[in-house]
Amino acid sequence: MFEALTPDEWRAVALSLRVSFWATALSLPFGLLTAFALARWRFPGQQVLNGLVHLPLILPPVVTGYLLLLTFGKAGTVGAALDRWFGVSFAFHWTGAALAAAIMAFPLMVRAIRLAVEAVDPKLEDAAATLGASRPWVFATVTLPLILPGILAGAILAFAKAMGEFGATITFVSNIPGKTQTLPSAIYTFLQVPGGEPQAIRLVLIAVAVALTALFLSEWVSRAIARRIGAA
Amino acid sequence: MFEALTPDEWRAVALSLRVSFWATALSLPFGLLTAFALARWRFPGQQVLNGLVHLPLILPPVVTGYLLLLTFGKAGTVGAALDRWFGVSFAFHWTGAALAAAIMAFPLMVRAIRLAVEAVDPKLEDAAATLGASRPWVFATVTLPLILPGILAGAILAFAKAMGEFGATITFVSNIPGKTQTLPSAIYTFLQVPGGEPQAIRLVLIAVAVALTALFLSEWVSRAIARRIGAA
Amino acid sequence: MTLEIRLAHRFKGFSLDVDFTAPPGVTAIFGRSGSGKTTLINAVAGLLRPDRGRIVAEGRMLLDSDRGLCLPPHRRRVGYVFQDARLFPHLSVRQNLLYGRWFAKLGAGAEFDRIIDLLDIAPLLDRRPGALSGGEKARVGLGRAILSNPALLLMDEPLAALDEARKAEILPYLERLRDEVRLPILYVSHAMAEVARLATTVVLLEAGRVLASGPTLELLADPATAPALGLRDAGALLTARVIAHESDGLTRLEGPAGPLWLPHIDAPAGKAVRVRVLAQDVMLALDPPGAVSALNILPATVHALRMGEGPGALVQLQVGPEMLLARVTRRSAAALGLQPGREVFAVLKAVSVAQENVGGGPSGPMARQGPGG
Amino acid sequence: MTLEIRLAHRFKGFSLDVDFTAPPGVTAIFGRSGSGKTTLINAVAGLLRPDRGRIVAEGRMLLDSDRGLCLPPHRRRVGYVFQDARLFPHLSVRQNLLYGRWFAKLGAGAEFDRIIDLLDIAPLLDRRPGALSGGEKARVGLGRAILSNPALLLMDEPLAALDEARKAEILPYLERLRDEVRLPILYVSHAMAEVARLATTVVLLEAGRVLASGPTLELLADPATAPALGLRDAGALLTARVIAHESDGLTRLEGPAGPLWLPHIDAPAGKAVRVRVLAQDVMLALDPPGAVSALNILPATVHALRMGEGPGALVQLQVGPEMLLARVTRRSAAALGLQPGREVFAVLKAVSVAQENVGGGPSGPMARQGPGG
Amino acid sequence: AAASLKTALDGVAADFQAATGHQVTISYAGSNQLAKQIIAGAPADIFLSASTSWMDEVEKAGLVVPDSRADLLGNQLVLVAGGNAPAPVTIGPELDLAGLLAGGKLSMALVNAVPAGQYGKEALDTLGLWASVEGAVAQSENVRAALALVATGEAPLGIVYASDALAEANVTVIGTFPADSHSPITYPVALLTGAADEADRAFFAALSGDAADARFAAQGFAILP
Ligand SMILES: Nc1ncnc2c1ncn2[C@@H]1O[C@H](COP(=O)(O)OP(=O)(O)OP(=O)(O)O)[C@@H](O)[C@H]1O
Ligand SMILES: Nc1ncnc2c1ncn2[C@@H]1O[C@H](COP(=O)(O)OP(=O)(O)OP(=O)(O)O)[C@@H](O)[C@H]1O
Ligand SMILES: [Mg+2]
Ligand SMILES: [Mg+2]
Repeated sequence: MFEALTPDEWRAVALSLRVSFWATALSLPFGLLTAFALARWRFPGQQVLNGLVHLPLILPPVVTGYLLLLTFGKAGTVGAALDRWFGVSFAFHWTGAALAAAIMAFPLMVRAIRLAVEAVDPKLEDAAATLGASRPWVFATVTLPLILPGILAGAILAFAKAMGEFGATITFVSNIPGKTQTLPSAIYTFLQVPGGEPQAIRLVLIAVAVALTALFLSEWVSRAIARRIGAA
Repeated sequence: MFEALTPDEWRAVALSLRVSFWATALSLPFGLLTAFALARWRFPGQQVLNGLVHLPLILPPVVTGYLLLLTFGKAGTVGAALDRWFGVSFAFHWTGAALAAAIMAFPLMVRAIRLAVEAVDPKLEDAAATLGASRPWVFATVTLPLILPGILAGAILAFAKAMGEFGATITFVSNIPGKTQTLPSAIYTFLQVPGGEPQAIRLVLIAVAVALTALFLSEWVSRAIARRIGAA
Repeated sequence: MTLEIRLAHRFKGFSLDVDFTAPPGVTAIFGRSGSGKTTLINAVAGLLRPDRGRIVAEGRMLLDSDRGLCLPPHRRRVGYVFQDARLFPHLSVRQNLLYGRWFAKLGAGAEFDRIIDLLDIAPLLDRRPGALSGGEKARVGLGRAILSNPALLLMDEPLAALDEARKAEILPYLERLRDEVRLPILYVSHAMAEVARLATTVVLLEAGRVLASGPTLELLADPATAPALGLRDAGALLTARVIAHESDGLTRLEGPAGPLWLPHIDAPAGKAVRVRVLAQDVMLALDPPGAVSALNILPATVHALRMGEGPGALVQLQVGPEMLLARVTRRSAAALGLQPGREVFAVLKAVSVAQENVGGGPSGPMARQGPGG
Repeated sequence: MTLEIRLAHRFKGFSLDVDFTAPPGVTAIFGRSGSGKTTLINAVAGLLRPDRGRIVAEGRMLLDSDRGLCLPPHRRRVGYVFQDARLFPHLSVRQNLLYGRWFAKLGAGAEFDRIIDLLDIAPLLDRRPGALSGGEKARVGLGRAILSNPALLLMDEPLAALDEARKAEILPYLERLRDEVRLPILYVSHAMAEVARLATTVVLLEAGRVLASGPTLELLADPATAPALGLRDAGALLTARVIAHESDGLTRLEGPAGPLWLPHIDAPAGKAVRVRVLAQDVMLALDPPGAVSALNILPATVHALRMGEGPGALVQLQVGPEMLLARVTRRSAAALGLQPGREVFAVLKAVSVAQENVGGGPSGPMARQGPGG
Repeated sequence: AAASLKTALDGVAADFQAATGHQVTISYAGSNQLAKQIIAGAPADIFLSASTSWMDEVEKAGLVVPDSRADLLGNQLVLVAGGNAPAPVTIGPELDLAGLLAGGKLSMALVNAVPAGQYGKEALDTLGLWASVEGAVAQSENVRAALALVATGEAPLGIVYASDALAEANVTVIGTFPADSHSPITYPVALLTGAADEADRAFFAALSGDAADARFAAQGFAILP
């Protein structure tokens, strides 16, 4: 059971990593922006945005996947437009899996960053402004470093969630080995057949190892930051 | 499509609310404790605990559900023990659905609270101690109020997640109308049959309405707190 | 109540190593920025666990690292006025003030009203601390510590953010605490005037070490330590007893050094007070001056003379049984032929004795000068 | 550079309504705790947008609520020393200090080394601000603001957390900023000695209103406003020119009021300085006293007399063309028969003029007294 | 019972309830989940599985009442297409499936896990078509999701059960797989050892009654003797 990974398993691991990485990386800027908008600004429709962000958490994943299919699919309005204008296609492609994972993980990321933003003392930002830093610079040099623990927490939640996401992904982009078959899809497949458990467990252990590695890395970075800010 | 809810729908809504409420309420103390342990204490096995907490996020929900079934099911070691000693049974009961939801939502809750705990200035806790407050009192009168926004964020994430949880629940406690059929399970069932979509959409809208109500309530409370702490 | 403090602690780049005993009353911790004052006080409060140390407060062992004993902060019954106010942001000013009383199982009583009144914070009671001004925060922090009914008061520059008028109102109250409640106080301050008025004992810190420590009277009147405390603040303390309040607003005092006229002192006749006379406010004359505005002219004998590095000299004078310090230029010292044994007259203006330089004796009642001048 | 400030702002329970012009130099904002000093400065920095107002700094319009103009803080080029230091916790002390320079496109140059040296923070450069002592934080905050190359300096009690010795080192530097860089400074302080030494102009705030404002010299020498500024700090400023540094450490000055001997002043012969003489340090005599330790005896004429509510009186004296203020008891005033027109002698000890009471004239060079006394 | 049977089975249960007054509780989930739950001690009385293999598992665990197992229903495998009136095809070894796909995906349920996918793959293998389309197969979690991909135009063609295709307006059945191209599609049912009372047996019997047959047939299932 602990022999080396088969090529198929390798492909699933690599794909899962790729999907989770991009889902996390590309949703970070949006997550930051949304968290900021929710924590700091007041605008009409703020609560609508807030609700929207939480939606993937509330909806069963298959529903989210189905909605994604309707919007970002070949025939979907957004999907068609993206395909026509930018040549970006999500259908049956790993990018679609990344999109699904990103959307499923988005509420987790936004909440974590938002909590951190709300904890930042605006007086420090004021101080930076009097020293000549414009809004974007204040953000880059003061706010951003101060919310780093929150960003890290958000990113790791998103990454872990992306590693485990399955329902929305398989509904949206189906399960094509090597293209959209992530670890969870593979696990699911094994669980569906009698006697598939040992293989499923193998994959589960792999997924857990990968995600925990990322988690511990993030903890380590986060402590390093805390130590730096804390004292000495 | 917008006629009053059928008794079956009512039951699913009521059950979902009950499950989500108890999942959130009962996991709060554990969430608090875990968040505290991870943020403040240093003990051997801390990273193991940290990994364990994140596990439900990483694992595909069906795997979590299956593990729950093996552990807390009638035949499971823990489940059997609980049943024998305390008469508590999770198997195929709404309590099991609550347990599944709580476990799935736990990482989200812990992270939110932990971020808040890490943002508390220990100097304020020191001040409380010099004024005669023992550790538990410092916690109750200073730390707890200061992390309230984080607790609220954690609770609302957990509640929303519990409202949407499906994979682990249906795997663990099945889908028994009136007993373990939550809204997401009901939605799933409708999506499985030809022509079930309109009913599924109805239920989705109901679920969204319920969860968003909770979300907006929490936002409102959280702003009230922020206003109180902020100034005036 | 006596407080024995022996501490050793190392930070990267700084080490604290002190050993002194604070007798009852106010012990001033005096020292430059970064000399370890806050670190010392934190250790007494239990907020810092020093590498080694022993702290005993009137027999109560607060810390004994040899025996592994370290009382947690909440059982030390210290009232700590923090350098940064550290008000609880989630509580109203009133709740902040009553926080410690709750644990001491005391309610808002007459004491509460008195402190509110003294600190002039009644209009703030229902506000949150977030938007208070710097001085308002300091006052609330002071009130919170005092109201917690402590057995030992630790004050880290409690009055630094306050204006002179406010200080003049609060200082007599602290004197009363010291004398009536007999509350031992560790008092960190840069303002020598405050220290001289309040402190029974001064501990002079430098780079984590005790440079000098002893009774305030002696340290300030000692030409050897005075420069370290700041020449401007060098001065001696005269003890005296209030004799009478005269109709033109002056108070007549009588002390071992002779009679004194000072601006009105708010103490009943018969009470003992101590009067701080700054060295720079004492003028010396060989003959009793004639028609001058100075009311106090005391015959004195030069006891010691210490030439400064600059143009000045400190002259220690024997006035009756007490010592007085005068700061003059070296040129004047030469011109007047000052040397030990020389008989002179010390000339002292009544108004030179500033309001905060008259206080109740360490164990006597408080004395307060009236308003106006 | 002139600074025109007109502001109106309301908080619940407090309203600020001021209108004054700060001429070039240091303008001291003086007032009790809660009188609106920080609020005023925040509005100038752009951190508070007042309900109505207009702020013009040498033609640069910073705020004009009528025209809806409000320059954001980062474009106002103010250096703000905050009452709470507000250091960036995630940056090292060095990075904190260089933060503003980065935006001003200046690096760590000779200027940087000078400030580090002056503030004595070189050992702290690589530390994080979290565990600095109160005074260390204050010094870094001061350095950060000064190093940001501001066009206008706002200082909110910058020296409150510092010991006297440190203050005495930093004050001459601020004078130099004022005079050499000709940087306009709004300076909030409770310490009248600092204010008197640095400020060209004083604005006295009370409950959000300007109670008095004008040149420091006039306000401090005016028996009518002196009580509001604090009687202990009442005093007048004499202008004088350094004549010679004598061998016994004294400096001889010559001014319109007459010759003066003071402890060594660190200014070359010929330079103009101003000397603050505290009212309580001036003794009056009808005849020139004989053998006394006081070196300065100036013939004067009583110009005005103001009886206080208590036992004291303020006497305004004409000394040559300048005014001096003396504080005496009413009893002495009566005994000496003081009344306008009366000829007297003002007796002034050289050492009474404390180090921080001699400073460069508002537009002259700085003057510093040497160490020792 | 398998989730795909919900519509019909709910009707059967309602009829039964109306006739006997006995309350029927049906838990719909994936056959694999149900089987595992039953093995883990679920208080189930009757198991209606969408796959024979999971029924085998339950039987192996000794939870099936001997001789109660029966094949209740059957189904057909069809090729569906989206879009407007696609031309019907005949499914046989000569079918140019890859050509029909024209670069698009062939939507199926998981070919290794979900019965519909397994039957589909088997059929394509038998017909010698699997190799030509293997790379173009998009596998979904279940038949409904596979159908949705065709219905939304994401995939041009899909292989699903006839019962599922029936109700979806946006797809057209363009061909039915020959019954001999795959093992028979059966929905086995069995009484479980936990079943105690008469009512359980009564409902078990009702499942193969005429009224039930009508309901199942209306949903496109084949009634097996
Ligand atoms: N945001 C605010 N909301 C309500 N009141 C405020 C706010 N900010 C300041 N105040 C009040 O306005 C008054 C003036 O405050 P300010 O900070 O300007 O005082 P200050 O003169 O700087 O006093 P200090 O010397 O104590 O620092 C105070 O009573 C303060 O409580
Ligand atoms: N946690 C710490 N880690 C490292 N150094 C520290 C720590 N806490 C204090 N120090 C250093 O120890 C020295 C003494 O600090 P302390 O706060 O006791 O000074 P202080 O006498 O209170 O000064 P101030 O008058 O400026 O408040 C300072 O140089 C300070 O930087
Ligand atoms: Mg300190
Ligand atoms: Mg202020």
